[in-house]
Amino acid sequence: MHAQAEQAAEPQLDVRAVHLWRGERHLLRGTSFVLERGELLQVVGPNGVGKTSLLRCVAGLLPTESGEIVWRGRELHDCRDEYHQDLAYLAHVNALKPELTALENLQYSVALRRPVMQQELRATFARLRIEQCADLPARALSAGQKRRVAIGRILLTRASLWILDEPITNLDSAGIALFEECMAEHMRTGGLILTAAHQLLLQGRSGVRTLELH
Amino acid sequence: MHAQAEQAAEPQLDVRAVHLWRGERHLLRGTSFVLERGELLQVVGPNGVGKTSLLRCVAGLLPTESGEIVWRGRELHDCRDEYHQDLAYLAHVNALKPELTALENLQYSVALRRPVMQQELRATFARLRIEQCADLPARALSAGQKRRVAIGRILLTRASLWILDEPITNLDSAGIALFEECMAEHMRTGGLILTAAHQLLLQGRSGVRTLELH
Amino acid sequence: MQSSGLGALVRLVIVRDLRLAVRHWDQVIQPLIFFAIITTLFPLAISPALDELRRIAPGIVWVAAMLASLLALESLFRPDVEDGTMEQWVLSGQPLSLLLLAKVVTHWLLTGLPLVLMSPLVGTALGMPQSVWPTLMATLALGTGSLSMLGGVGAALTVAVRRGSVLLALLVLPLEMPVLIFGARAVDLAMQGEPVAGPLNLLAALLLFFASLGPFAMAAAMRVSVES
Amino acid sequence: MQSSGLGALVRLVIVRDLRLAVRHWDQVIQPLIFFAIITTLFPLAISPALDELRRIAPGIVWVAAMLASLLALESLFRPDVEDGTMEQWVLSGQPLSLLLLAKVVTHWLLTGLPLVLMSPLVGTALGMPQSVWPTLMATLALGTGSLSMLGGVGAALTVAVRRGSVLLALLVLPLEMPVLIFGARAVDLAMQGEPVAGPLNLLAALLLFFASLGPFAMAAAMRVSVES
Amino acid sequence: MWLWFHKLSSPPYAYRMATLLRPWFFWTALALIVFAAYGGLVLAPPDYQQKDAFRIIYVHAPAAIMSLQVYVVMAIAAAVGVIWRIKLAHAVAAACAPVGAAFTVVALATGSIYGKPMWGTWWEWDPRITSELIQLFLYLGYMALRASFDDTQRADRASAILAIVGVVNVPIVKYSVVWWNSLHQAPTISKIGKPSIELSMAWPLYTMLLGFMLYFAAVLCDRVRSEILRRERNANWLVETVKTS
Ligand code: HEM
Ligand SMILES: Nc1ncnc2c1ncn2[C@@H]1O[C@H](COP(=O)(O)OP(=O)(O)OP(=O)(O)O)[C@@H](O)[C@H]1O
Ligand SMILES: Nc1ncnc2c1ncn2[C@@H]1O[C@H](COP(=O)(O)OP(=O)(O)OP(=O)(O)O)[C@@H](O)[C@H]1O
Ligand SMILES: [Mg+2]
Ligand SMILES: [Mg+2]
Repeated sequence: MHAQAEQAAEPQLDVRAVHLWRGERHLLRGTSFVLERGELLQVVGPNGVGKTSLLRCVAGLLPTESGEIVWRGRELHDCRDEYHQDLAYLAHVNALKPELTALENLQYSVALRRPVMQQELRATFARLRIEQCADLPARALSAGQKRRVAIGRILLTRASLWILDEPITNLDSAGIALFEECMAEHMRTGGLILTAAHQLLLQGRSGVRTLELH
Repeated sequence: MHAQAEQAAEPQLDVRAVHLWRGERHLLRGTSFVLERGELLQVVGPNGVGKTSLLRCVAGLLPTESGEIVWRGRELHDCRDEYHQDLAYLAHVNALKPELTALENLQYSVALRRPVMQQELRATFARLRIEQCADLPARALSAGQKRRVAIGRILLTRASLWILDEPITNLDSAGIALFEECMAEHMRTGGLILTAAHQLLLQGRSGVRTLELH
Repeated sequence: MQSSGLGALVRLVIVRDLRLAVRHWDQVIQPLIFFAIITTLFPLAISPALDELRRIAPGIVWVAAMLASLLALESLFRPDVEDGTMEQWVLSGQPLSLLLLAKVVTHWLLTGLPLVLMSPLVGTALGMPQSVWPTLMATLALGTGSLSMLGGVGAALTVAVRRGSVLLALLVLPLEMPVLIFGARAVDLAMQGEPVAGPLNLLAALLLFFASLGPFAMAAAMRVSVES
Repeated sequence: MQSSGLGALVRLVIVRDLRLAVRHWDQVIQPLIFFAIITTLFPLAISPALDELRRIAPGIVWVAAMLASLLALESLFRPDVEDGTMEQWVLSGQPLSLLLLAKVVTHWLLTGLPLVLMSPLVGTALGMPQSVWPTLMATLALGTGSLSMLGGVGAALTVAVRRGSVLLALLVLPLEMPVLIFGARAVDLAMQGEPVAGPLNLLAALLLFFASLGPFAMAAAMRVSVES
Repeated sequence: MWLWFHKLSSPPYAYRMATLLRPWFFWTALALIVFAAYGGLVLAPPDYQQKDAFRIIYVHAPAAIMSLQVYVVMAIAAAVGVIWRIKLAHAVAAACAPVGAAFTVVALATGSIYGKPMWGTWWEWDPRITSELIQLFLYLGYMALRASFDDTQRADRASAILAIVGVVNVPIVKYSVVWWNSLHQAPTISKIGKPSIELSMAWPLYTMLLGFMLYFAAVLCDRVRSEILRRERNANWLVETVKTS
């Protein structure tokens, strides 16, 4: 009972005073934030300020100098596997195999986490308006189409925390609108989103905040 | 005399009825345009419509099915080397060697075309606001910093025709403004620019046109 | 995840990699041809006389097997790391050691197994008597397994390093020496009609050892390679 | 561009590639160690008796040289093509054949030349008499040049192809056989105290032939590989 | 001459020619092969040294000679394709490879069978035999390279370069018996000047060779036809789309 009450009180993701050095540069100087269900936090700042680095730290891909990253009350490296099962990460690169078709790419990366059916995959392709690319090798796709396939992976993963590094790169305006809709839906169903962005998304919506790095 | 008059009359770059197939898709169906000194043509269209493909055709990196690409009155494959000496091409990828420093990267790619001095390189870094990155290995740069180095290559090449594929990817807003300024200057000095874009640049300025692909 | 789930996971990775490999018919026979070419090099470079060749045949087959395995190692993890797939695997919340083990098993299926199956043919061309076939195939089956395992650890360590291929060879080849020695020894003994149980048992022990420690070493090395 | 300009261009590419290579000191000695390891494998796999080794020594040295060259080929053009540098070269308006030739020369400086310099050591370890050194070094110098050239053509052809490394070996090794045959033959003759001018001349002729046609074949192949 | 060359290189014309000639080639080849087989297996006198085992030469030698000649045809077609940018020449080159590989396999297999009674082994690392094996690797490499591009145009140009470079192996196979003292038979039928073989033994050989050549031509016609069909499907569509739009 008590534990439950406490859990309800504490934030889902709590990043506390993270410090990070890259080479000679002190990149993150005590960055802290919390993220609650249904929230979107957009990390903004000029090129090279450390957005990607921060996202990689939070995803557990980069060890921090000091500071704590707490997921549902537990330190990150105490619960790495559970945390990662609840996490979907979109990097600057799309993680597609050029030789596999777009459909196979999606299938294999999702099936790594949960069983998935062909129809569900095709439905996602249709939702992202790339039905006609499903059976092309990823090598043949255009930059924007590749990005959409990568976004498809995020949607299908069914993770509650999305960490997205400049997700709308290479997308056209229809693609951006589509993706905003996906994000909004994820937030509505209690998901958390952390993105790095040069172009603010879903501005003015409740639960959308920005974190400025200097 | 006559020849000169003719040359003045005919456009610098003349693309006539280019057709291109990719796999089973008829991508470009008779695309034509001309480009004059001091002009910027932005190719727009949804993801996967064939912008990158068109740019690669014009750069001579993709053989077309039919159609002509004429540079200063001569067919492209009759004057490939001269044409390429007058061309600077920025692709979706940045063409940086991760192990070389940013400065070395720039130095080698520019020196391939003309002798270049350290000061000139450093001045370009300063202009692009990445002085502090000059001596870092390219691997350590952030996505936007890498893009700036690639743009530096375009600036230093001193080519009259720029072909840029989504040049502002990963740039922050200051970077975009800076780059617009560079483009404007290039146009002022009689340069030609052909870009693919999802976000229109230098809108409303004279000499700026868009070409919509379907 | 229960054990059936883990089995499914391994199967998934193996199927994926096999599909990547057999996308074109030609890619399946390539290791075979490569093995055949390497064994062709020696008679050309050394001497075409069969009874001279016969004496060095076990060595040739084994060195060829090692090099064929080594050459294919370079592309074991590198494409996955460079295109970001490995990062996704690290973040998948599934046991990384298992995923990597599955990849190594596929590597063996694609490079080791064909060698084993083709070795009698190559052996005959080098003048080995038919009586040696079982030993030859058994040593190669056990040995290439160890080579794939060890190679996997080396590949995971060097994948983040530029010009890793040479470094990989440097790291892996010395470690593979015992396998080579016992393997060639067993074939040699068999050709002289002597019992081969000794070196064969040693090979099996090596395989067991590498297969039990390898996956964890690989996973640890890969985490380091991906962090940057 | 005048000839002095072209010379500067070649120098530029060579300096760039050398700098890339020696960014870490350890990478320069890697081909050497690799060569040494391969030649060590044979005594281990075959038989440590020196007079038996001596007879097959020329073949071993030559096969090792071929494989060392092959292993390094994989990374000759691939990084440049994948990160888009090669595209920029194709678009530079400079003669592509010359740029690629410069790259191959660097490849030779980094993999061929060290082998040549180290071959007496390896030869001695395998029991070759000192009198063979000049022939050994001369054949290796001429032969590794041909290997680098031919390898360059193969690498340019396969660089855009997935799993190119195995295909590369498939394409290049058969074509390299004549080099191997003449090289090993010359060393063999020298060990028997016979004149070696014949195979040496043939090696030189092969080198000339490949060096004169190779750059154009490479440039044509590279244009195909970059177009996509 | 040039006009004819140009005409032949146009796909529709080539397609019609191939369709027309194919049956002629095929049936003549079949007749010649049957005739030569009869002559070789029944009519020719047994060799005083090799007894009846020598009769396999009527398959072996023509197949071996074809394995080299097909490669030369392939390399020339590839060179024509590269120099004059003729797609049809590339189609011819592509069609040659599997046929040539088949001839090579036949030569190797019959040679091995031949070798067992003659030399007492199936396989010997003799220069000619080894270089013929390399020839097979070259064919396989050519086909593998083609198969690894999914764009026909790129496959054409890349494989053409390989075909041209690989032609160096042909003289090596051809003259390996002369350059190295070899186990293998020195040239007898293809020797320039006076053939050192009896006429009664020779004529079935020549007939068989001619039959193989015509068979090759027939297969070539067949493969070129389907290559043209595969390659030109876009062109037809192109015409249609231009019409409708
Ligand atoms: C696998 C083993 C063998 C291979 C790969 C092989 C290969 C060849 C090749 C490539 C040729 C054509 C040379 C040319 O175009 O001039 C040839 C011709 C010939 N082979 Fe073989 N051969 C093999 C075994 C044998 C054996 C065992 C014999 C008989 C002892 C034999 C007898 C001949 C003869 C008589 C010719 C015709 C030579 C001439 O008149 O030009 N071959 N073989
Ligand atoms: N070894 C190093 N030495 C010094 N600085 C380094 C080193 N490695 C990385 N950096 C710096 O760390 C920063 C990394 O930034 P990061 O990639 O997180 O930026 P970002 O905010 O994502 O930028 P962008 O908007 O361009 O994607 C860069 O400024 C880079 O120059
Ligand atoms: N082999 C193929 N078969 C079918 N379609 C193909 C093939 N190769 C490429 N394509 C298609 O060609 C198009 C290539 O488009 P291109 O990269 O030029 O698009 P783009 O306009 O630059 O798009 P983006 O805005 O996403 O960068 C894609 O729609 C792709 O699906
Ligand atoms: Mg970033
Ligand atoms: Mg594009």
